[in-house]
Amino acid sequence: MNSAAVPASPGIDLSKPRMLSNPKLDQWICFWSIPVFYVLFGIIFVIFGRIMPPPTPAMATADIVAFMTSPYLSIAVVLLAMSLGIYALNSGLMLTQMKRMEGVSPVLRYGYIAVLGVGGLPGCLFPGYMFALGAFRPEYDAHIQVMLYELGFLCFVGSLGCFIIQYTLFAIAVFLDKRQLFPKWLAYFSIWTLVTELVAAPVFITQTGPFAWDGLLAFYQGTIIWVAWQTCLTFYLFKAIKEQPIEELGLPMRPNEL
Amino acid sequence: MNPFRNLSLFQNRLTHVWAFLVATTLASWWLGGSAHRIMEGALAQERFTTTSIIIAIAIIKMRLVIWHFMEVKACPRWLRWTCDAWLLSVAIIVLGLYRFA
Amino acid sequence: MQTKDQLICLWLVPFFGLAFLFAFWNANGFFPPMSPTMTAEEVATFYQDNLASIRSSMILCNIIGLSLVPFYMVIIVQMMRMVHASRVFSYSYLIAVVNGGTMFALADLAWLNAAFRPDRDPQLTMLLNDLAWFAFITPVGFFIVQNFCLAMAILFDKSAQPVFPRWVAHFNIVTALLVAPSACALIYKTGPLAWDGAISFWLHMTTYVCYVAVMFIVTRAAVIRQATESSTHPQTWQEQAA
Amino acid sequence: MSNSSFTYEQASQFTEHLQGPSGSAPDKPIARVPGQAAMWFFVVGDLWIFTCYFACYAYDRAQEPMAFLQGQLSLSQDLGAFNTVLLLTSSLLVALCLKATRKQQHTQARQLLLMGGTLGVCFLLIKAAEWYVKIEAGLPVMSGQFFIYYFMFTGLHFMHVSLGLVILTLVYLELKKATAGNLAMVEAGAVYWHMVDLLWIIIFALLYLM
Repeated sequence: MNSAAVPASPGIDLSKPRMLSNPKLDQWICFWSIPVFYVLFGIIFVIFGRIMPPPTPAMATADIVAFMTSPYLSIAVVLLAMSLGIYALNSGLMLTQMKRMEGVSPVLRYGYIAVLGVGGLPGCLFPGYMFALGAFRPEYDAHIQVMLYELGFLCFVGSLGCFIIQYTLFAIAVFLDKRQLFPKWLAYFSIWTLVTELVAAPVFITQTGPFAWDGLLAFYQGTIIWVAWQTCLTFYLFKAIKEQPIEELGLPMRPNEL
Repeated sequence: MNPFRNLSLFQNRLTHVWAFLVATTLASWWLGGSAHRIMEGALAQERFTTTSIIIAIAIIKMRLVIWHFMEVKACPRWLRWTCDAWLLSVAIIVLGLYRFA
Repeated sequence: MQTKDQLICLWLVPFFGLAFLFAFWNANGFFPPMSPTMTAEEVATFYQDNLASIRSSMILCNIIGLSLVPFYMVIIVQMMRMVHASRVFSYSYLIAVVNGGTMFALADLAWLNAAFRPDRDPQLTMLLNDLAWFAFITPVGFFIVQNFCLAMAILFDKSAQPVFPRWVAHFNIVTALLVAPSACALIYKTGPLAWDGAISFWLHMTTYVCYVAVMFIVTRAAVIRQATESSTHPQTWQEQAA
Repeated sequence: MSNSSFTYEQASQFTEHLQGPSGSAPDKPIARVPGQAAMWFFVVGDLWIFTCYFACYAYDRAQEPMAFLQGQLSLSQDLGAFNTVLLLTSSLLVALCLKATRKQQHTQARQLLLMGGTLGVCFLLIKAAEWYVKIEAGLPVMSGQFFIYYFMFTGLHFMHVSLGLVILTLVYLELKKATAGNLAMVEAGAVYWHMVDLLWIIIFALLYLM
């Protein structure tokens, strides 16, 4: 890999005084955005929104209207709209570390960029807007409120495609990585995540039971496995940044290589 | 060329296991097929007996696959125990929930 | 020399920017924006009365909706010229740009859909209208992160000749902060934070237009500097290191 | 991985050990896991995830036994049993392939693997045909919980088999190279393929017979 020491070259001024005495500070900023993001995520979806754990699809209309018109729901979505972008930082860090893998061409990284560029919208922000719409205008007819409620939860629990490709690309990258930046079992772990995510596929056809959007399999199992996976991934990202040799930072980097 | 050369198929334990697995599959197939007959009476108790036998056969089959095909019988103790614990849990969970839930 | 294409992408900005301004000026109810306090019937009547202008403007917006993407890509290429420990901010910037662009496309499609069948149930027209305004005004999170990344990239730049001057970093942070309160348009129907209010709309739009104008000027300067530098200096870092 | 340094001499000792000197059971097991430890991590975890599905299935089945029984009767037990035999045979072939690999009979191993993989493909084709018939018969008939479980279980298993075929293909390519480092990979692939077999045995019992 890029084991060459940082060359003293006329284009680079290493002596610049800055808060940047830690050469990995950029990565650390992105790393610490991960816990920040997930704490916010919890505040938004669990405390304010009451979106997680989800209420049942088979709720009575009056209850749905009461859920949708809760003022806390709007606050949750405002926070979401302000902070969802942070996941771009998390993904950027992931890509930076994937770049270090050996025997992995950029193709997986580019796929990852594309998938993450799309992923958060159908699965997170769009459902948020559905809830915000209902909370914004309590005067909507009950049947419109019900539709918004369902659209919100179906998108929130049921949008799978982007994440499935994300887990696949990650698993392939870890399998091929000769450098073992992430342990092999994490790749297998992401296949479990993929499998448990797939089980959310029937949320669109059932209203009760384990495959409904509040179901034991479609929601709880998938969420538990995903949380465990995300925790392990975060831990290994931490390790990867910490153990990244200083010589590998910075140069040589080709200016046009993403 | 014969792909089975030098494998002494008929004295091979893998083949014996396989033959036993196929035989039990056919047996449980016959048992499960009798669901057609029980259907009318719908006797929960009788159905439970059949179900228990079918699950038991499946557990035995899985144990054989794990033991001989996956070679767990020669593995460290923790793996053998993990696999057996799993088999036992599947049996208890499935039959317990089916019977008492 | 990899600057000609960058300059082409840059010069698309004034062209499409004028088209955007025209589209918003042309559409009744967007400049100044319609009020969120309108009832469903009023919204429906509004669409019936202003069909031609809304449709023409929004179709124009639909066509040019993502025309600022090449501009942002020029900024990314300039970020790549900076001397960094990693590419982490470039990646994050790219993902944030993609997300922000998608939300604008969604807003535009919702407006067009509301205008497609003006005699439908007024509640549905209002729903589409609300969705469009939400998607247009409130997804500020991506803009914030995008600017944050650019600002950090500039502050972390170790080039002896900085690609962007340092004040651009501060400028990016300030614009992000000015735009941030617009997310509250999801709650308020009146006052400065409503989607037609002084902060959520006027400040947001003014900031954005100024932002694009200023970034256009500094990015152009950076590209031109790249052109002169690369004619005298080695092109790649490897060559530089050699 | 420490297993990649596992040599053929050790492998033949291991095989002898498995078989026993004269077919008898080994006195003391060797502390070794076939394939990669990571693969076993995956297999055990995957089995537990499936156990959660089975638990939900058993619970729901107990709630409305008649509806489930009716759904079950509309499946073809014969095709299911045939598919089971296919997978069992395929498993045997892959196990034999591993044996041949340990004896460094790479050509023979490839032949056996190819046959095993072909049976896997047959399994998928039959499964697809079964789905096709079911969907042609009309989805409204299959509105009950049972069919959601049916499609979920068989669908997930289908996915596992497809992944298994990809893995077998990789193993095949590895066997073509016939280098000494590939044994761990053949073992890992075999373990995965047997797990697919394992899952089908219990799914067959739960969905078709129970």
